[in-house]
Amino acid sequence: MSRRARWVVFWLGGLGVAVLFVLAVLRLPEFGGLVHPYRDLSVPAAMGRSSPNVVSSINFDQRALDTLGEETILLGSVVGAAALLRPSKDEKEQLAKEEGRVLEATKLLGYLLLPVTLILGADVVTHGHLTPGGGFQGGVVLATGLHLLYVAGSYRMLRRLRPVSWYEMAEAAGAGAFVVLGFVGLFLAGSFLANVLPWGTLGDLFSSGSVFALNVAVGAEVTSGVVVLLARFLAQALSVREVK
Amino acid sequence: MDPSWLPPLGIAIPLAGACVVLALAKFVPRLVVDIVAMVTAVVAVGAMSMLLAFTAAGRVVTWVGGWTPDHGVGIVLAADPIGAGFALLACVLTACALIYTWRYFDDAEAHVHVLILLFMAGMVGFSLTADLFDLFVFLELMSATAYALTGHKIEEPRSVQGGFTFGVVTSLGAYFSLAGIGILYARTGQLGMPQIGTALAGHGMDALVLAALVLVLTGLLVKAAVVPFHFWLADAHAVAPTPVCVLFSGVMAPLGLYGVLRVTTTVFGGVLPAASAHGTFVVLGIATAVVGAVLCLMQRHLKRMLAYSTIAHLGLFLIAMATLTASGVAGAVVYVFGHAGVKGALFLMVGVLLARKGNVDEFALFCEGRDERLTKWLLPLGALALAGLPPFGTGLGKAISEESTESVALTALFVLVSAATGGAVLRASLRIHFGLGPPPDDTDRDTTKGEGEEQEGRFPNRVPATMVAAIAVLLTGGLLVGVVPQVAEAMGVGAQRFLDRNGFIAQAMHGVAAAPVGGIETAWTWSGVALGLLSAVLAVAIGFVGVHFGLGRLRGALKAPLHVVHRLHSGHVGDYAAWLVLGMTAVGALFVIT
Amino acid sequence: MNPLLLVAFVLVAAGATVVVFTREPSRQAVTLGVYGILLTLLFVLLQAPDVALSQVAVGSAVVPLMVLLAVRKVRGGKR
Amino acid sequence: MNGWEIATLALMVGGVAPALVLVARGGPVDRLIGLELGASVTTLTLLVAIQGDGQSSYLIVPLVLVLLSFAGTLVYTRLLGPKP
Amino acid sequence: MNLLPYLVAGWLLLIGCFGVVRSRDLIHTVVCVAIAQSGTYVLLLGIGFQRGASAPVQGAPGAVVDPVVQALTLTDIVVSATVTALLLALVIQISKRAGTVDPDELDELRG
Repeated sequence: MSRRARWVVFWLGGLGVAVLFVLAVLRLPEFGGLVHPYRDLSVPAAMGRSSPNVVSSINFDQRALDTLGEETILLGSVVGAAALLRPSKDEKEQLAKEEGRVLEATKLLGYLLLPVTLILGADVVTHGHLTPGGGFQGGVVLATGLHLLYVAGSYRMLRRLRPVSWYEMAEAAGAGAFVVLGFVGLFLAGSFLANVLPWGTLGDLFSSGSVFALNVAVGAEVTSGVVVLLARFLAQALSVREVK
Repeated sequence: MDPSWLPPLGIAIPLAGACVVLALAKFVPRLVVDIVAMVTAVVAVGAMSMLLAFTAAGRVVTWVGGWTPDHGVGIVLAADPIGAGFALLACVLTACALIYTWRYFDDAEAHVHVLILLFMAGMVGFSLTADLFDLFVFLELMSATAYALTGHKIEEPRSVQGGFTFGVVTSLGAYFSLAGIGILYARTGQLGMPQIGTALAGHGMDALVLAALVLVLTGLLVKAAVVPFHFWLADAHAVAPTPVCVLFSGVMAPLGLYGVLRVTTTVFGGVLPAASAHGTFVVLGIATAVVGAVLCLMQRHLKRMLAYSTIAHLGLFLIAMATLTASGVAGAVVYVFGHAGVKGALFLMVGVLLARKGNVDEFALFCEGRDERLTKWLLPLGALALAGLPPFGTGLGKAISEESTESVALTALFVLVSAATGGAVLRASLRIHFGLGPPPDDTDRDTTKGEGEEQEGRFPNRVPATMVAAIAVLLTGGLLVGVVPQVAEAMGVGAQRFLDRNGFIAQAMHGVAAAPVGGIETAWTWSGVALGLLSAVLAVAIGFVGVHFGLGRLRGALKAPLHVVHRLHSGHVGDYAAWLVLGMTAVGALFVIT
Repeated sequence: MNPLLLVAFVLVAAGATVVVFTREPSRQAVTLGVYGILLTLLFVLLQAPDVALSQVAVGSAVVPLMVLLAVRKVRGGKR
Repeated sequence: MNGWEIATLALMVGGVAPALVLVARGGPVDRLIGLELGASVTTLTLLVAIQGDGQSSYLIVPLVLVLLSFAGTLVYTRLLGPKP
Repeated sequence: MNLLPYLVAGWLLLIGCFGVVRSRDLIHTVVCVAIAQSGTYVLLLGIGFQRGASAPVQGAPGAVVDPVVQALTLTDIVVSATVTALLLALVIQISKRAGTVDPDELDELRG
């Protein structure tokens, strides 16, 4: 289609969708209103199972199947992106001799922040059921922290400290642990992904039952998944070369 | 065992298998990977067969995580015979694709197995869930793995390009769906389909419900490749690895229609006038069937030809579903099952041609297939089955669907469209295997050629037994759907349960056992057999005429309009996004005026 | 409506517009980074710290890193 | 509106909005200045807003923002420069 | 004024589509898809907001905003990041194979 025709199609459609959307929005409940029926059900349900962070309780207990699906999307995308970014038949990995120089001060700061970031990430994962955060957020922070090695140091060092195939296994193990916990619920309580671990006291680290365990499993999966993902992107941009 | 275990198991088994494959991939030989994946698929087939058997007595309702309806939270899975049937279909086709894959990918790529298993988990979850947000999650799971599978042949420019267009269009559609789900949540404060359905029925129809309907349907219509959301399908199907095409055409696209029907009946059934849904879907279905059939006839790239024939058939399924009667839905589902077997077998046969000749172009392969023993006879047979030759499942499904429309014009459309798709494939087969007609004229530049596809595997001497087995299983499956009367009978019962909205809500929410339903007429009728034969004869006629007149001359007569149609299918992602937006407006307008 | 939220919503809408109208991808990556931060601010004001945390985690380093690596690879291929 | 809210508003209008303007023009490296400004002002804004709300558990957000925006800045400076 | 959050959400969805239609570079297209998706975050969180309520964390004494939409948005963000990664991976391969990332120059698939 010509550029002109494309715009005609888009503007006609966009106008219609905009009108429809505005008409719908006029009938939505007022922004900031008091009526939230699902909330009124899910907050007591979370409190009943000692999960102070209701969002985590919904993610890993009340609607755990959604999160299983979400983590599977992550797993599938990482595997898929890794497959798409594999070196093709006419390419191979080749490390460049020279890398960009990094200022000493940047390097130092990077190395100082590396442990801080890792600790913070671990904290976000393990306290997911108590405070804002959880497996996904913490996992991404952990993976990003690991890549400070690249941005502050060198790509070679990162590669030495990051055997990708181990991370692929860890990713599979994390996702597998989620499924296994689901099976545990099925066999012990007769219901897939049932919260079977002891609920404990509200506010304790080991409380809210499976939510904690699932958070850790997701944390492991996300950390290794993002590491694998970034590893493939880094390899493509920095070391995969066409073989003449 | 409690039947309510089975729906979550259908999702969990492939996930577990995928994790095992991924964890082992680096350490074990390729054979182990193949066996683990195969065992997973077979176990899933077993579980879903049991589920289908249990659904004969009613629906199997599972509250995941032990949250019962009195908590008011939690996700409910509800399997009725049609949902379980789709889940089983997904598992069976996955098993066939895995058999075919056994010798197909030369380089040991366990990634493919992991992705196919995750894709299966997504399809099973999509068929069984009765929660709207969960539907979105599984839709995304199907999509994300599908993009990666489509673009898997990274050495080929077309492959990655098709995967990209597919990805962008489907993602945009899914986000509109999510926006619709959000709007429904704002109105009702619920996410489960039965709960939303109940809450909406109390409010009545207004602009908000209409907008939510259009938005939610967008993502599903994109999956179902309904005109004008269909552009991505041919691009993706033409380039995806052959075993993956079987899954895409056989079950993923029809699942989009299943989602459309599920949402329209269960969620919006209480507020949307049946006439409005019927009118809209018939119009969309007719447009889809006609566009698919015309473009199918014009293709020379065999996989694209099959892809457009899928679009044409999707249009026919939609017309049958639009009746919103038990016989229409049952007919559509039987048609889907038969079509999955036949179309899957056809894709695999084209895959065999690709493996042996390194080419899927109708013109370039002229006379090249004279010595092919396998495809020489099976490909024409498959083409006739595609046209609806009794006693294939396609013929039975077509017959039930035609009767359900109660319209002469629509019946004629069914006959013509199915004959056109069968005729196009037959024409290609006559040229390739029998060398009939003059050598085709190769000057047209409007369509994609089938040359330059990467050769998938190399088997100069003999086609591996696993590949032949996969083809045989699929073709026999397509036949059995039509021959074994229990299949259609079960879907007849299933269709009544599917449309029994109040029963669905009562069972999912309050555990009320399903009321027994009688069967509906799903057996072969004389008129059905006659119309099936008519389609087959027409297909043969189209095939022979096509061989002799060729695309060149036919095209010459219709040059200007066909050129426009071809230019619309430009492979440009911006065009497709623009059409997506226009399509939403069109669907909204159709709902208003009908 | 609370003026804080009002400003935050307007900023997000403006930010998205700027990102879309920035044609050159490496410039767009930087703009995308700011857009992520604007979303974070909005989410905190909407009392959604969990979501804000997710947005920070994804939007401030991982996604821009992927975009920039893709840009680098694509530009490198052209040379 | 109390003092905290006025301060938050002032930071948003006087700090975040200009950062958006900065990031909307110029070459990639010019825009980076806008990003830097945006990240630091937003951190400050978040701290003030959270203080005003009295929700100490939210403080994890600016904390993570500081650490990751530092990592992000390193990413940009490393990858936006000329190719080695 | 109370419609602003929803209108912003709709604006983000449509401006993202606009960007996809207008794009001359596939990386730009991918980013625009992500922008369109951010419209759904804003819509969902806007729906769940309640004036004067606090986040659903720590057994807050007063009213809390709707936690369900926040859980949905979290899923949405994960989807966004992963889809972006997949699409970018495809763009990298397109640029290698076709030598361009301008959609106007990619005409392998047509008809």
